[in-house]
Amino acid sequence: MPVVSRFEIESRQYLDEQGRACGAMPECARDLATLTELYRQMVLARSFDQKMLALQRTGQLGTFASGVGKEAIDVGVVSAMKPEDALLVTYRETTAQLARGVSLLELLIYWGGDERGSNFAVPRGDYPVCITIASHCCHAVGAAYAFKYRKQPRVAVCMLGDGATSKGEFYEAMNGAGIWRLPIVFVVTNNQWAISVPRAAQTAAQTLAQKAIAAGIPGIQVDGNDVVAVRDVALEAMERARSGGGPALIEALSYRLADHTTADDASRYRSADEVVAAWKREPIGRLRNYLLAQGAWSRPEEEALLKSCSEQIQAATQAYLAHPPPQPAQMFDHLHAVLPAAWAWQREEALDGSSHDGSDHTR
Amino acid sequence: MPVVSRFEIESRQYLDEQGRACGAMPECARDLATLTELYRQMVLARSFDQKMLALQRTGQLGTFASGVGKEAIDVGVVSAMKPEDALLVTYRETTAQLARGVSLLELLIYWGGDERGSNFAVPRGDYPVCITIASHCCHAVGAAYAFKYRKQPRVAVCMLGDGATSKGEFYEAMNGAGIWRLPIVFVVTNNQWAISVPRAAQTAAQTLAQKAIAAGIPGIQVDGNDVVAVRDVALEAMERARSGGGPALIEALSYRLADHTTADDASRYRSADEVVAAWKREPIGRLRNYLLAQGAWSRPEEEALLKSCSEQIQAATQAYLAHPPPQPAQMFDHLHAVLPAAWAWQREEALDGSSHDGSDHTR
Amino acid sequence: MAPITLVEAVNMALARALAEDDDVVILGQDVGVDGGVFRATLGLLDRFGPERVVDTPIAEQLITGMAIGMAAEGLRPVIEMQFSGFAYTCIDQMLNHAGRMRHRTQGRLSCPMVLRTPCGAGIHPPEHHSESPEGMFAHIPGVRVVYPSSPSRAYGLLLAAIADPDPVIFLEPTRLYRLFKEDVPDDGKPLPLDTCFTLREGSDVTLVTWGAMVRETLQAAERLEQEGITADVIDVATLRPLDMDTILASVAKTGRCVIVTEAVRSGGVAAEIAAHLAEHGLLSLFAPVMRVASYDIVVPLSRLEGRYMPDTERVVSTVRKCLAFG
Amino acid sequence: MAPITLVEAVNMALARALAEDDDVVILGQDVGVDGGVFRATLGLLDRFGPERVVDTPIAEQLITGMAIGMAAEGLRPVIEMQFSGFAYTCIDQMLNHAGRMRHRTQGRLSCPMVLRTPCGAGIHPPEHHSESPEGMFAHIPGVRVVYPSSPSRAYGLLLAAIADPDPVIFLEPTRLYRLFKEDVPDDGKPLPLDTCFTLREGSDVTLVTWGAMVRETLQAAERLEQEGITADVIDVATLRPLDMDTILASVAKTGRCVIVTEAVRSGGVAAEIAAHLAEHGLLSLFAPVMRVASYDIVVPLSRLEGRYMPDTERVVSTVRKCLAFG
Ligand SMILES: Cc1ncc(C[n+]2csc(CCOP(=O)(O)OP(=O)(O)O)c2C)c(N)n1
Ligand SMILES: Cc1ncc(C[n+]2csc(CCOP(=O)(O)OP(=O)(O)O)c2C)c(N)n1
Ligand SMILES: [Mg+2]
Ligand SMILES: [Mg+2]
Repeated sequence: MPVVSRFEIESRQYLDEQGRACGAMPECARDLATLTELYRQMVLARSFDQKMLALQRTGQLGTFASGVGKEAIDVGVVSAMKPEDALLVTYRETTAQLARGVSLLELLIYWGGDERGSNFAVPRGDYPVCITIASHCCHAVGAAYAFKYRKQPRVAVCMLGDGATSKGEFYEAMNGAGIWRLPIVFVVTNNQWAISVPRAAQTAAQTLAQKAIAAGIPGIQVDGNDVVAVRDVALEAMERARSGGGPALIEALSYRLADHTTADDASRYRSADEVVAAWKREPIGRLRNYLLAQGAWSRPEEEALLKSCSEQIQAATQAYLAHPPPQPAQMFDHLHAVLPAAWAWQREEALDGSSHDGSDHTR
Repeated sequence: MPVVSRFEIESRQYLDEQGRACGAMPECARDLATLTELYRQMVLARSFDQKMLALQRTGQLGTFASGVGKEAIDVGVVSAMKPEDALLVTYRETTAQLARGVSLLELLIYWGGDERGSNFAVPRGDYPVCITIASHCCHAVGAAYAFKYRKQPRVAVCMLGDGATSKGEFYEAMNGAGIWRLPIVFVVTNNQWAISVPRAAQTAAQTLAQKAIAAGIPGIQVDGNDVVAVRDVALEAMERARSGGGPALIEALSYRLADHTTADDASRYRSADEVVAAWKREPIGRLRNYLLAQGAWSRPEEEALLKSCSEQIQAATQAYLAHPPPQPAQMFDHLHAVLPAAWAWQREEALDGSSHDGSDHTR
Repeated sequence: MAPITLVEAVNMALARALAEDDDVVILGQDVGVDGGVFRATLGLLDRFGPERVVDTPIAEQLITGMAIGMAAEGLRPVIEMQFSGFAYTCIDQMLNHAGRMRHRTQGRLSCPMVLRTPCGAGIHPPEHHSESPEGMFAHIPGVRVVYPSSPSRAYGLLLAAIADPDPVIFLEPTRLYRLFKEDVPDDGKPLPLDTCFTLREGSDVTLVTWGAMVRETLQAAERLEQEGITADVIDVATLRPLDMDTILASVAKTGRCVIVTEAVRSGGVAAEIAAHLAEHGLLSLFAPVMRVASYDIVVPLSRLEGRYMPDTERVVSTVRKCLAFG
Repeated sequence: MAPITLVEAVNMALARALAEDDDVVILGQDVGVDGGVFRATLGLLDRFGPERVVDTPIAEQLITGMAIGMAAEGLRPVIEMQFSGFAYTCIDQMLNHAGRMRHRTQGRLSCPMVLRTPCGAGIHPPEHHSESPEGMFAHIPGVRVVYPSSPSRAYGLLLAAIADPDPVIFLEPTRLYRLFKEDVPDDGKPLPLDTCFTLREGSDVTLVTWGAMVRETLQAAERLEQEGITADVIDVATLRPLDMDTILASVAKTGRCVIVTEAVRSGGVAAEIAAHLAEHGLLSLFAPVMRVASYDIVVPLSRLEGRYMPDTERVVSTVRKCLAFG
C-alpha cells in the first residue's frame, strides 16, 4: 500500500554527563563568553531557588515550584531570544524569567502572593506566570499573530511541561500556529513527571516531539541538561520562526529534581534511586566541567560568583521583606481600566475594612 | 543527529473511480453478498437523504445535514461492527445510523425536532447525534474504558469530520485511548470542507491520519468513496481493538457533495467545477459498477431496490406526519430519573400553558 | 439610508471599526468568504483582506486564547463564536485570563477584546443553537457582558465594546437578527455601556428585560396599555456591571417589578436584579418581584421550544398577577 | 471510632462506594499513588487497583467526557478535578452532555456520574486555587450541585451523590478539609439531597449559607447570641435544586434574612435565594434581604485574600444592620 507521508524525530546532544563533547560541536559552543554568561545565570537561579524554598519553609513565602534541574533549558532558550520577543511561561520557569530580566525582588513579591510582582519593569512585554496548564499556548498564538500582522520580526516562545502536552489547548495552539505559519516556538520541558504522574502514563507517544506532526510543524528532541544543545536547537527554531519559516516544537529532556511544589512530597510516588541517578545528569555541573576544560572558567571565578549570587539574593530578600504590603485598593484598581461605577462602593468598603496584613502563609 | 522515532502514513484504495479493481483485492472484496447488502444500504440512505431535503424545503422538517457522498464510509465502517459495539456519531451520519438499525421513522422524528427520535428501539446502546464538534470523542473513550473494564469484547466507534480534528477534545481523547490501549476506532470523514473552511485551512498537517502519531496510536488513510477499502481498514482496526490491540485512527477521504446543511448555500464559497469533479468519484456508482461487473447485481434488482426504498421512505414519512406531537411533559420527564420537587410546579404550569403545535420550522 | 436589520447593524459596526482602526481584527469560524453563518461579517473579507478577517479552525479555546494574546499585544480582536452553545468551552479562557490579565499584571498588560456570539432560542434550529448563557458570563469578574436588542443599539453598543479597553462578551439575539429594521445612521457614535435603556414609560409596573425578550416585553406592555396599565420597559443592555440605579428609580416610581428572561429560571441575571431589589428596593415594593423565565430544564428541540421559553402571554399574565397583589 | 476530618470523610465515603459497587470507578489527576493532592483518595489505589482508581493525563475535558461515556455504559464514575479553578473547561461537557443525556435520549441513556472538586479560598495557595464557581454550576439544568460543610455531611452527601442516577457536581470546601473533626460512623447511610440542613435555631434572623462559609456564619451566630440575638443557621447543602421551603419557613418565622457566600457578589446562588425571597417571601420580610459576599473582583493572590472574602466580622455587622432596619 502506498505511503503518503513519512516523518522522523531527531534528538540532539553535544555534552555528555561529564561535560565532555560527544561528537562535533555546533557553532554556538565556540562562543564561550555567552556560555559563561549562561553558567552565571544558572548558578544564580539555583541559589535563588534554594532561597525560595527556605523562605517558604519559614512562612515568608507562598507555595513555590522549584525549577531545579531545568536551568539549562530556561537559559538556553532565553539566550536565543531577543529582548523584543515575548516569553510565555508556567510556574516552573523562574530561571527563564530571571534570564529575561525579571528582578529577584519581583519574583519574590509574586511568589509572596502579590500581583505587583508580575508588573515587571523589564521585560514589559513578557507574559505573567500561567498556572492553568497549557492555556497560555493559545495566548502565544495570538501574540505571534500580532507580530506577523504588524510585520515585526519578533517571536513568541511558549514554555510548558510534559503533562501539559495532554491538554487540548496545546494541540489547538500548535495547529493554529501551523495554519498561519506563525513565529512561535513551543518548548516542552519533559521533566518526566506531572506531579505524581510519570511521563509514560501521560501519553502512549514514544516522544513528545512527535506531537508536532499532528500540526504539520517541525518537532525535535534535545537533551535539556545540555545547555549547548538547547541553545543550538533554540537558535535554529527561533531564526526560522523570525524569518517567516513558521513554528516549531522542541522537547527538552530533563528531570524534576525537586518536589512538584513546596506543597508536595515526591517521595510518596518515586524512588530515591531515580532521583539520585537524575542528579548525575544535572546541567550545571556539566556546563562547569565543559567551561573548566575549555579554560573559560576557574575556581576563583566560581567562588566570586557564588558570593555575588548570595549577596544579590540577600539584598533582594531584604527588600522583599521591607516591601510595603499590598493595599486593598490594588484589588480594584486594575480590574478594568476604569472601575465601573457599580463597584465603587465595594472598593470603598474594602478600604475601610478591618486590617489584615496578609503575611500568614499556611500552604 | 540520531533519529529516535520514524513514522509512515499509508493510504488504501481498491476500487478506482469506475469501480474497477486497482491491484490485488482484499479478502472482504470476495464477500459479494455483504457488498450487495452494503450497496442496498447506501441506496436507501441516499434516497432517504433526498426525502429529508424535500421535507425540510416544504417546512415539514428542521434544519438537516445531508450525508450525500459519504455513504461508503458510513456503511463500510458499520459493516465491521458487531451489534453490541457502540457507535458515536455527528449530525452527518444518518447513513451509519440506518445501517446500525435506527429506523427511518426515528430519524425523521429526531430531525423534525423531537427528542423521542433519539430513543432508538435498536440499537439501544448507540449514542445520540452529537452536535458539539468532537466532544463525543471523549464519550467514546469512556465507553471503551467501560468495555475494557468489564472485559467485554466490544468496540466504540467514533465518527467525526475533518474540521473536528482541530478541536482539543479530539486530541485529548486519542491520547487517553492510547494510554489505556482502549478498544476504540476514530473515523474521520475528510469531506474537504468544514462549512466554508477548506481542509487546507484547517491544519498544516499533510494528512489527518498523521494526527494519530501525537497519541502514539496507528493512523491510516483510506479512500472513503471505496467501500471495499473502507470495510477493509475498518475490519482491521476493529479486530485489533477487539482483541486488545488498542485504538486507531482512520482518515477516510471523501467530499461533501451537498451544502453543509439546509441552512447553508455552498455556492457562496466553492466552485461548481469542484463539486462536479467530486461527483465523478462518488461511492454508489462505483460500487454498482463493481457489483455489475462481478455479476452480483442486475438492472432488475436495481429497479426493485429503488421501488422498495421509495416505499419504505413513503411509509416512514406518513408515519412521521401522523405521529402524535410531543407533549410538554416530555421536557420534564427525563430531566432527572425523578423530577426534583423544586421543579414540580414548573411542569404543571407548562402542561397548563397555551397550546402550540410546534410544527413551524423557519430554519 | 434604508432601514437595516440587527445583523446588518452589527456588520456596519464591524466594518466601521475595521476601517477606523488597523488594530481591529476579526476572527472566527466561517467569518471570511462565507460572511459568517448569519452573515454578520458579510463583505468584510473582500474589503479588509484575510489578515484582518480570519477564518479559524474549529477550536474555540484557541480562538478565545488567541484573542487574549492579540489583545495583550495591543490589537483589538473581535471574535465570533458561531453559536453560544459552543462558547461554554471559552469560559475558562474568559474567566481565568481575559478578565484577569490587567489585574494580574497590575495594568502592564490588558485585554481589549470582544467575544461576539448569537444567543437565544426561537429560530427552530438543531440542538445547542438556542442557549441563553448570559447568567454564567455575567458572573465573571473583569469582563463586561452586553446584549443589545435593536439594530441601533447593536450598532452603538458594539462600537463601544470594541473601543472599550477591557474584554466584552457581546451577545446577539439570534431571533431578532432579521425580525425588524431600523434607521441606523453610520455615524460611528458609540452608545454608553453600563447603562440601561428605558424604552417605554409608564407608572404601574416596571418591566425589566434584555436581548430578544425585549420584543415580547414591549408587546406585552402594549397589550397592557390597552387595559389601561402602563409600564416602564427597561432594556438592561449591559448585564455586567448592572445599572441598578435606573431600575431602582423606576421601581421607586411604580412599586412593582416583573423581570423577563429567556434563560432558565434559577440563577442568572434575573436573579441578580431581583436580589438587588430585595436588598435595596424593598421599601419601594408593593408586590413580589416576579420573574418570567424559561423553565429549569434543558432547552428542548424545536417542536417544544415554544413551550419552554416565555411568550407575550406569559409576560402579560404575570404582570396581571403582580398588579393584583396586595 | 476516632473523629475524622472532612477530607477523611470524603475518603471514607469513596472507599465504601468502591467496596459496595464494582461499577464505581475513580478518575483524576494524581488520584492514584499520590492519593490526590489533598489525599482524598489516599489508600484507594492499593485497595481497589489501578483499573478502579485511575490516574488520568492532564485533560479536564477528557476526564469529564470520559465519565459521561462510562456513566452512559452504566458505570458510576467519580471524577476528581484537582481544583475548581481548572474545572471551567468542564462546563461544556457538564452542560451540553452530562445534564442532557437522559433528556436527549428520553431515558434510554443516562449519566450517573459525580464530579468532585475542592472549592473556595482561604488556604493561601497560588492563583486559580481559590475559586467559588458554584453559581455557574447551579445554573445548569439536569445537574445537581452539592456542597457539604462538615465531615458527616460530606460523607452522607457524597454517598447520596454517587448513588444518584443523575450527574452531581460535588464541591468540597478546601478550607475545611482539615480544620475540624467529627465522629462519622462508617454506616453507609446517605444523607438526603435537595434538602437544607438547619444547624442552629433562633428567632431574630435567618442566616443562609453553604460550604466553608458555614463556619464563619456559625461563629457569627455564636457571637450574636452573646448579644441576645438568635439566628436560624441554614446550610443549603444542595445548591441545585434549592430547597426553598426550608428557607422560606425560617424567614416566615424570623422576618429577616442574611445570605453569606464566598462567591463574588453579583449573580450566583445567593442571588437566586434572595430573588426567591423577593418573589415568595416578601410578606414575611421586615428588612431587606442582605448578602455578605466576596467583592465583584478577581480573587486576589494570597496576601489580600483575607480582604476579598467575607469574614465573621462582616457577617456580624451585616446582621446588625439587618436587625437595625425598620
Ligand atoms: C488545567 C490545569 N489542570 C490541573 C492543574 C494542576 N496542576 C498543576 S501543575 C500540574 C502538573 C503539571 O505537569 P507538567 O506539565 O509536566 O509540568 P511540571 O509541573 O512538571 O513542570 C497539575 C496537574 C493545573 N494547574 N491546570
Ligand atoms: C464545538 C462546535 N463548534 C462549532 C460548531 C458549528 N459547526 C457545526 S458543523 C461545523 C463544521 C464541521 O466540519 P467537519 O468537522 O468537517 O464536519 P462536516 O460538517 O464536514 O461533516 C461547525 C463549525 C459546532 N457544532 N460545535
Ligand atoms: Mg513535568
Ligand atoms: Mg468536513
